[in-house]
Amino acid sequence: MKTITVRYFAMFREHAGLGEETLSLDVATAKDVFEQTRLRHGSREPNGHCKVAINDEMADWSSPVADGDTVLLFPPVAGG
Amino acid sequence: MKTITVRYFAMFREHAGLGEETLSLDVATAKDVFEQTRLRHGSREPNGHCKVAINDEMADWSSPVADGDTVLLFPPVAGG
Amino acid sequence: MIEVTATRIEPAELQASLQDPGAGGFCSFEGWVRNVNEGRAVERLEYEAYEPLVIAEGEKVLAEALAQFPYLEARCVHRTGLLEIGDLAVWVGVAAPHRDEAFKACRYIIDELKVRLPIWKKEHYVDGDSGWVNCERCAEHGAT
Amino acid sequence: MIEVTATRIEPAELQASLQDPGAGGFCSFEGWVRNVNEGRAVERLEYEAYEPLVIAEGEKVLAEALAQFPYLEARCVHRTGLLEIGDLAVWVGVAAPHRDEAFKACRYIIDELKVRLPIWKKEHYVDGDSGWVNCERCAEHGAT
Repeated sequence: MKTITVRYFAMFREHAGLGEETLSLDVATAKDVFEQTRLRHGSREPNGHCKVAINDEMADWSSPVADGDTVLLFPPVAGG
Repeated sequence: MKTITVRYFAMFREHAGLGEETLSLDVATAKDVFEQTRLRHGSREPNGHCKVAINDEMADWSSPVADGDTVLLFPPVAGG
Repeated sequence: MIEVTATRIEPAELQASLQDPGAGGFCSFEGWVRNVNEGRAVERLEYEAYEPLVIAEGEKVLAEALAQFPYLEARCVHRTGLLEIGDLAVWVGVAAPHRDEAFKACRYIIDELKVRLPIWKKEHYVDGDSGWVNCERCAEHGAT
Repeated sequence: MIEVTATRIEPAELQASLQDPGAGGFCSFEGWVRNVNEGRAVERLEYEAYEPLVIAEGEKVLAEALAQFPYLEARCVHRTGLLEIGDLAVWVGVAAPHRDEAFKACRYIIDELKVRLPIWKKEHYVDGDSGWVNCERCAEHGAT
């Protein structure tokens, strides 16, 4: 198990009812974090529209997560 | 012979030393006016870079000129 | 240089900061809050941004534009918070020796910013409903 | 709407006049007096315009842009007289529902204005010389 801080943004934050939580998760990649927090963020699966960052660096869904990492889950962006 | 008022702009006006003059010319087209005023405007021949207007309407070099017309000779434009 | 601000964007000041004696062309783009989106009447918009990564990713976009279209100076500012119809949501300005680079760099920057920066837009509709732009689409994808 | 002016162009006022609740994208282009042209150091510029045909031909250009890239509002102003380095020589602004039309219409307008409007530019060089831009090229063509 790894201690992972998960941050939710925009639609995900509203669905979760909180912006951040620290969880004990059995995860290897960013995608695992996304899947295991589904009930929180409410999105069915990571697809091309969603993005992820680890410790304030943009990452891929296949990026590994380590104990103590902060994983930021971004719903589809819509700037401008 | 036709009475034609010729107007010179920018480089042509500076070369002619005047902005406008009324001449008696034996001309059929705008091109003829351009050619017969060469010594005034100083350009060797009408080419794609120069433009002409007749009575404040953009025209072609082949446009006919009538007695009493005003022909405007434009050196290459360079706006912006 | 890219910034995020919760207060009104002032184009005149931004633009003045891009003045350069070698610049012959300046192109700017402004995103204004429109009164309609995908057929629904919009009352106001709310922008949320995750600033650390807006800045980091935005600087990458500016560097990419510079590598392709050698400009002299470029700046971008994105608003957050509640915006009304007609308000300025994003400003991009590019000064370059010639207009071709200015237009192309400006277009590249806004196109990339819109799809890469962690910024989200919630529309508040005239009918009282509201929704995160594109998120509905995300959910649809997720469902299939 | 196109105008010719012998006094300073004020972008903020022009832009404010293009505000439209249906506009989501605004693109502007500004031509600034550059300190160098074709390798020569420029001290200042002088613009001459034949206003009646600048207006007539300019309105044609705006109508052509509208036919291709449905914009909501567009304006253009061109300076005449003596301009210093950094001064604003021409301003084009386009407000449109989306950014694609705004960029394309703005680019079309400035590209056409530069080659179709009866406006001439005389450069005064740092070395004391001066010359009408492009006219040298015209004379060269005439000679061959």
